[in-house]
Amino acid sequence: MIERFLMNTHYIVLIGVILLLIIGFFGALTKRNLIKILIALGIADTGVNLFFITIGYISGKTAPIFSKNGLTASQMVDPVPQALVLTAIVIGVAVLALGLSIIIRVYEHYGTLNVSRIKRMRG
Amino acid sequence: MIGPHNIVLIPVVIGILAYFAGKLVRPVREGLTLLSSLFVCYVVLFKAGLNTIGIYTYNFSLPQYFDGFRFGNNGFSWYFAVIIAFSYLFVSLASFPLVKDKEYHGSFYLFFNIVAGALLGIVYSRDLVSFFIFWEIMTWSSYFLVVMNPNTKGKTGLTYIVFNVAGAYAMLTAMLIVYSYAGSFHFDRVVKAVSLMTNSTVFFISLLFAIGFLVKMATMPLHIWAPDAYTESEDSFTPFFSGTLSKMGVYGFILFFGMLIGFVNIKGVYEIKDTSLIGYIVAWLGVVTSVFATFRAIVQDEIKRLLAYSSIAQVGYIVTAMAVGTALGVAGALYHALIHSVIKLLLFITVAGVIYRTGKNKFSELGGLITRMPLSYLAVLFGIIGLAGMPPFGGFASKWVIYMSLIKNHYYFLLIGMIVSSTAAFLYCYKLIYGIFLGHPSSQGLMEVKEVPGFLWVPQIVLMMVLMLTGFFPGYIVPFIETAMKGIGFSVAFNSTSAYTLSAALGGFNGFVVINVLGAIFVFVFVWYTLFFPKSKRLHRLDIYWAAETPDENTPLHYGYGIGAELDRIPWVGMSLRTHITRFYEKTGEQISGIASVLKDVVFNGDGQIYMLYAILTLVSIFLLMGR
Amino acid sequence: MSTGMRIVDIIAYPFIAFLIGMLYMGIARNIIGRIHRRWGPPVLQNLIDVFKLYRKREAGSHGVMFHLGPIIMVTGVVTCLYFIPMLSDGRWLKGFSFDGDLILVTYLMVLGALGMALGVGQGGVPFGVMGVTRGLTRLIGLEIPYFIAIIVLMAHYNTASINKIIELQAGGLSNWAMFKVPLAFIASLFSFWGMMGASPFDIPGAPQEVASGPATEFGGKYLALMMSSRGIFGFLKLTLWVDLFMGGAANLLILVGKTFVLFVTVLFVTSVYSRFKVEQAVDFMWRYPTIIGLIALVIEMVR
Amino acid sequence: MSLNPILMIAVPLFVAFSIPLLGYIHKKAGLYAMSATLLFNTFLSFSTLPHAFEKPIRVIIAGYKPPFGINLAITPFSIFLACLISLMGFIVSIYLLKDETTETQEKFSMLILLVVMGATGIVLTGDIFNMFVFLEIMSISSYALTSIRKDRKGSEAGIKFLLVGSISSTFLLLGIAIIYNQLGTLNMADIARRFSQMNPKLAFAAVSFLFLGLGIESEMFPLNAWAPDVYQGAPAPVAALFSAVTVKAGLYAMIRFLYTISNNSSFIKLLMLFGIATVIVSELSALKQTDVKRMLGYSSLGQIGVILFAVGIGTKTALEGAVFHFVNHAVLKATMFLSIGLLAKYAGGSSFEELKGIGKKYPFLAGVFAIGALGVMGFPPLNGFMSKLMILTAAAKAEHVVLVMLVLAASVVEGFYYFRVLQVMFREPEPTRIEKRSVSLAFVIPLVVLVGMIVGIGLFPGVLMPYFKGAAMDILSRGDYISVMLSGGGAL
Repeated sequence: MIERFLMNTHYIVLIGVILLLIIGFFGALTKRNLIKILIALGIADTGVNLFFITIGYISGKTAPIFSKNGLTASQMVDPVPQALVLTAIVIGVAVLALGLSIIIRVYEHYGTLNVSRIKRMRG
Repeated sequence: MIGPHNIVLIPVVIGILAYFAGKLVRPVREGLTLLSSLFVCYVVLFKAGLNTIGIYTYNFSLPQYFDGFRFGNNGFSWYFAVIIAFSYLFVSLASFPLVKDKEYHGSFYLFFNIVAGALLGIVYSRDLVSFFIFWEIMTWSSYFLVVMNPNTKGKTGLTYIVFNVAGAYAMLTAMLIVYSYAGSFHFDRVVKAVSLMTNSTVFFISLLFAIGFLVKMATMPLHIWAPDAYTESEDSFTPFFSGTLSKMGVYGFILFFGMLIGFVNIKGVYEIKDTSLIGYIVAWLGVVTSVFATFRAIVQDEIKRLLAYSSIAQVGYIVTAMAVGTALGVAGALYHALIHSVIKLLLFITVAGVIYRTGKNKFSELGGLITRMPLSYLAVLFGIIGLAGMPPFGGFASKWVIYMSLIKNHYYFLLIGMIVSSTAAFLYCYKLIYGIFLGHPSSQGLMEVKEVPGFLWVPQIVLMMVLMLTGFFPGYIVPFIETAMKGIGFSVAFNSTSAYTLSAALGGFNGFVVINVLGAIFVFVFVWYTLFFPKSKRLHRLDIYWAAETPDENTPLHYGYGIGAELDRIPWVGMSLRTHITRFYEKTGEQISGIASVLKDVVFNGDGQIYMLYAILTLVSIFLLMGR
Repeated sequence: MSTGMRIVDIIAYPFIAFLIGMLYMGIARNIIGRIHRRWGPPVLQNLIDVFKLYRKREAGSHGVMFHLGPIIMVTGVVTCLYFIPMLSDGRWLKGFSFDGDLILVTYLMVLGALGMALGVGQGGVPFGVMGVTRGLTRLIGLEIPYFIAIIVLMAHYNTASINKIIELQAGGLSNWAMFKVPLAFIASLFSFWGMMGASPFDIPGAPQEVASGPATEFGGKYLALMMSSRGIFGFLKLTLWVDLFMGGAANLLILVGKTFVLFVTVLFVTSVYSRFKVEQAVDFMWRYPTIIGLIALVIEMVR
Repeated sequence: MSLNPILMIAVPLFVAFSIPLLGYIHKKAGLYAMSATLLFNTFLSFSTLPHAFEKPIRVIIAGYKPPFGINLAITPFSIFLACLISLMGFIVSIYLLKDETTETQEKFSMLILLVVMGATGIVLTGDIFNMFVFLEIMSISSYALTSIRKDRKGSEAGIKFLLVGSISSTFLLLGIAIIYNQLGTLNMADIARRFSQMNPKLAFAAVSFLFLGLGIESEMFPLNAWAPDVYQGAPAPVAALFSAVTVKAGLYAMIRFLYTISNNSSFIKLLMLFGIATVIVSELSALKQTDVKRMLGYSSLGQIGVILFAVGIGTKTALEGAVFHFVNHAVLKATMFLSIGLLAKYAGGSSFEELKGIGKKYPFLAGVFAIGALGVMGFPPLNGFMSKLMILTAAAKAEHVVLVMLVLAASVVEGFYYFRVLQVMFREPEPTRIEKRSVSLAFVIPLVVLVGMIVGIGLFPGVLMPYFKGAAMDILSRGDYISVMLSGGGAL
C-alpha cells in the first residue's frame, strides 16, 4: 500500500514532511508563548506545502518553466501543485501577518504573551 | 364562512389589533375584546353547533409534506368549546374594570385574546400538528400573563415554562412516534395506526401523553408550578387560567385516551381490575393529588393560593374519574369539568373584585365584608356550596356521578380516598367565606369598601344561575354529555333521560324535588320566624358573649382566618403537610446546573491552546475509532 | 291514600321527629343524671325549654345571615329527614325517600350544619368559630368510617336507595344488615356516636371549653330553633341507622323501640368516656373504625 | 440571462479593493459602496435562482473545460445559499451604515465585503482548491473583523479564532493534497466520480482531515470552543454576520463534501452524533451564562447542532428540514445579535445586570429580541417551529426516538434560559441611569425586515417549501451533479 505512494516520491522528502508536521503541531500544542505558537503553525504549514510539492514531482523531470527553448511539456514536472502551493504560501503569510498584528494588540492589553493567561473570556 | 377552522383566527387577530389600536385610544381594547368574545360565543353556539359535524382541511399553505391541517367539530369539542367561549366572555367582562388603569393594559389584552384563540384551536383541531401548535401557543401566551404583574417572584414564571414546555415536548415525542407508524397526523389515520402497534409502544406513547396532560392538570408529581402560577398570575386572568386552561388537559386526556389510543388498547397492555395499568396509576395520582392539595388548601392564608390548591384538588377528582376509563367515569369527569369551571370562574372573579376593592389578598387582613358586599357574599356562598358538592346546587350532581362510576366498577379504595378529600373540602370552603365576609373586619378601612365593580355582576349572576340550573335540573345537561361521549366513541352511561332526575348504575336522585322541599321548608320557617315573632334587636358588632367583658375596637376578634392551624397536630395530615416534593425538583435543578457549569468550564475554558488540543484529539479519536 | 291524607302525612313528618327527638333528649338527661347519682331534670324538660324560648319577647341579632343561620339549619335537617323513610311499608311516613338515595342523604346531613356555621360566622363570637372549625375537622374523622360502611352496604345490596335496602333486609332478624355485614355496622356505630355528639367526640359543643360552641351567640327564638333542630337531627340519625342496619320499621311502635335501643348505646358511651381533643378524635376515627370498615370492605369485595 | 454568475464574486472583489481609494472622495463612501455591492449581489443571485433550479448551471472560466479549468458549479442548493448569504449580508450592511463602532470605515466595509464574497465563492465554486482559497479569504477577513475594535475582548477572541482557524486550514490543505495525489484532479465532480478508485486507507485519511477542517469551520462540538469567545468578542453586527453567513458557508462545504464528493455514510453517522453532542453541550453551557451575547453564541451553536443532526440523519425530509433550519437560524440569529447589539450599546454592556429592565426603556428593541427568542425556541406561529418539527419528524421516522428526546430536552433548557433573559429585561424596574435615546432609522429598517421575515416564514412556510425540496434533491442526487458538471450542462 505505501509502496505505490512512495514510488513516485522520494521517501526522504516524505519523512521530512512528516517531521515538519510533527514539529509544527508539537510546538503549537506545548509552547506557551504566542509567537512561538505562530512560528510552529508556520512550520506545519510549510510541511504541508512541501508535501504538496512532492506530490507533483516526477523523478527525472525538470521545473515547469519554459526557460530554455525546446523544452517540451513532457519533460516537465506536474505544474499544478506548484501553482497551488504558491497561493497556499501567500495565504500562510497573510495569516501570520494578521496573527502578529493581533498579538501586538493582545500584548498591549494583557502585558503577557503566555497563551494560558489570555483567557478572560471563558465558561 | 366562519366555522371551526377559522374561528381561531378571530380572537388572535383581534388581540393583535387591540394591542396596537389601543395605543391610540385606550378603551378600544375593551371594546374589541368584548366584541370578539360575543362573536365567539355566537359562532360556537350557533354556527359551529352540534350538527355541523364537518371536516375542514385547511392547507394554510403548508408544505404538502404535512398533508394540511384539519379542523372539525363534534359533540365532544362542542362541549368544551362552549365552556371556553363563555369563560372567555365572562373573564373579559370581569377584566374591564380590573385592568383599566394597570400599565400592562395593552399586553394583557393581547395575550388574553391569543390564549382564548389558542384554546379554541385546540378544541377544534383534528390533527396532531395543529393540536400541538395551539397547545404551544397557549403555553407561551399564558406564560406572559403569569409573569405580568411585577410584584411576583421570577421563579414562578420559569417553573411554569419549564414544566409546561417539558410536558408539551413529551407529548410531541409521542406524536412523532405515532406519526412514524401512521404516516400521517390526521386523527383517523392515527386511530388505525395505534391499533396495530406493539404493546410496549402503546404503553410508551400513553405514558408520554399522560405526562403531557397531567402537567396541564397539575396532578401531584407534576403540580409544582400550579399554586404559584395561579396565585401570582394577573388577578383577572386567574379565573380563565384555573377554570378553563386546566380543562384543556381534561379535553386532551379524554380525546387521546378515549378516542385516539382508546382505553381498550392501553387495557390490552397490562390490566388491573378491567382497567389499564396506566389508567389505574393515574387514577391513584388523582386521588393523592386531591387529598394532599385539599389539606394544603386549608392551611393557606392567601385567598388565591387557597383557591389554587382547591382547583388542583378538584381537577384531581376529574383525573380519577376519567383515568379509569369507564363510560360513567368519563361522563362524571365531563360533568365535573363543567361544574368546576363555573365554580372557579365565579370564585376567582369575585375574589379578584374583592382584592381590587380592598387591596388586600390575605384572610388575616379581611373580614366582615358581608354588610358592604352582599352580592359578592352571595356569589361566594353559591361558589362554596358548589365547591363542597352540597345538594341544592350542581356541585353535588357531578360528584354524585363520579361516586356512582367508582362504586359501579368496584374502585372502593379510590372512592374512600376521594371521600377524605371532599369531606376535608368543607373546611376550606368555610374558611374562604368566613375569612372574607364574616367575622370582624381586621382594619377600619374595610368598613368603607364599595361593592365589586358593576361589570363583575353580570358574570357573577349568570354563573350563579348556571349553578342553580344544574342543581335543580341535574339531568338537563345529560343529553349534551351523551352527545360528547358519542363523539369520542363511548356508550351511553346514564339510565333516565328526564331533566329533573339523574340516575345511573346503583341509584338516582331528583334534584327538582330536593330544591322544592328545601325551598318550601325555608320559606315556611322564614315567614314564621320573621312575621310571627317580635323583631329581633340589632346588636352592635362588639356586643357579643365575651366572658362578662365587652371587647373594644382593637381586640383581635377575626379568629376564623386561623382555620386549619390544628391540622398539623393530626398525625397523618401533619405528615402530608410537611412533605414537600419541591425539594426533589430543586435538587434535580441543582444537579443539571452543576453539570452545566462543569461542562462549560471544561469544554470552553478560554485557553486557545486547549482548543487546538481538542482539534488534534478529535482527529486522533476519529483515526482510532473509525480507522479499522 | 287520598291526597289529603298524604298532605297530613307530610306535614306531620317533622313534628313526629321533633317530639320523639325531644323526648329522647329528656330521657337521656335523666339517665345520665342517674348514672351521676343525681335525679336529673324531668323528662319533658327539653320541650319546656324550647317552648319557653319561643315565648321570649326579643332576641339579639347580628345581621341578616345571623338571622338566617338557624333557619337554614332547620331547613337542612328537615329536608334530610324527608329523604329518610320512617316506616318501611311504603305508604305511611315515607317522605320523599323514593326521590333520593344514600349519597344525597349523607350530603344533606352536612348542609344544615354548614348553614348554621354561616350564621355563627356573622355572630362574630370567636368561640362560635372555634366550635364550627372543630366540628368540621371532627367531621373529616367521622365521615370516613361512615362512608366505608355505606359503601359496603351499597356493594352488598347493589343499590343506593334506602327503601330498596330496607326491602332486602325483610324477613326476620337474621336478614338484618347488622348481622349480614357486622363489621361495617360496628364501624358505622363509631361515626354514629360521633355524629350524635356522644362524649368522646363532643368537642365542638363542649361547654367547658368553647361555651357551647356554635350556639354561643344565639339566644331567644334562635336558640329554640337550634335546640329543636338538634332534637330532630338526633331522631333523623336514629331512623337512618335503623333503616340501614336493622331492617327499617313496619309501624311507629317498632320504630320507637328500635331507635330507643340504639339511643341507649349512645348513652352508655357518652356517660363513660371523657372528651377527646379534635386531633385525637380524628386520629382515633382514622385508626380503629376505619380499619374495621376496611376489613368489612375487603370481605365484601372477596365475596 | 444577462449577467454571468461569476460577477457575484468579481464585483465584490473589485469594489473591496477600490474602497480605500473611495475613502478620499467621501469618508462614508466605502460604506455606501459596500451596501450597493451587496444589493447588486442579492439581485444577481435572486435572478439566477430560477434558472439554477431548472437545470444546474456550469460556468466556465477562462475557457478551460472541466476537469481542467476552475469552474463554478451553480446547483439549486448552492444558489439558494448564495441568495441567503447575500440577502443577510445586505441587511447587516444597512445596519452598519449608522453603526459608529468602528472608526476606520474603509477597512471595516472592505472586510465585510471580503467575508460575504468568500462565503459566496465557497458556495458557488466547483473546484476543491478554489473552495479552500475562498474559505481562507473568508477566515482571514473574519479574524480581522473579530479584532477590529482593538479592545481586550476583540483581540483575545481574534487570536483564538486565528489559532484554531490555521489548524483547520493546515488540515484542509493536507486533505486536498492527498486527494490531488491520488486522483490528480481538483474538480469536485471529477473527484466525486473517481472517489472510490482511491486507495481506501488514504481515502479515509483525506476524508477525516477534510472532515476535521470543515468541522472547525461549521462549529461542530469538539471543535467549536472558539465560537462563543468570537461571538462575544466581535462587535454585534459582525457576530450577526458570522452566524448568518460564515457558518452557513462552512456547513455548505461540509454537506457538499460528505454527500456529493465522498458520500461516506459512516462519516454522516458521525456527523449526526457530533450534532447531538453539539446541541446538548452548547444548550447546557448556555444555562450558566451571565453575558447575553455569549449566551446567544451558545444558542447559535445549539441551533447549528440541530442542523448537523438533521444533515446526519440523511433522509430527504431531514435534509429539507436542515435547509429550512439554515434559513431560520440565519434570520433569527441575525435579528437577535443586531437587537442585543443596540441594547448593549444603549445599556452600556450586555451582561444581565446592565440589561436589567431595559425592556421598559426600549420596548421596540426588547420586543424584537423577544420575538427572536420565541422564534429560536421554536414556538409555533414563528418560523423556528416548523423547521424544528420537520427535523424531529424525520428523526422519528428514522427511529432515532432517543435522540429526538435529547433534542427536546435541550430545547426545554433553551426555553429556560431565554425566558430568564426576557424576565430580566421586562420585569425588572426601569433603570434610571440610562436615558432614552432615539433609535436611528438605519437600525430600525433591518430589524423590521428581519421580524417581517420571521413572522412571514412562520405563517407561510409553504412559500419556501419548493426551494427546500429542490435543495434537498440536489444534495442527495450525487449522480446528476457529476453528470451535469462534467458533461457540460448549462454551458456559459
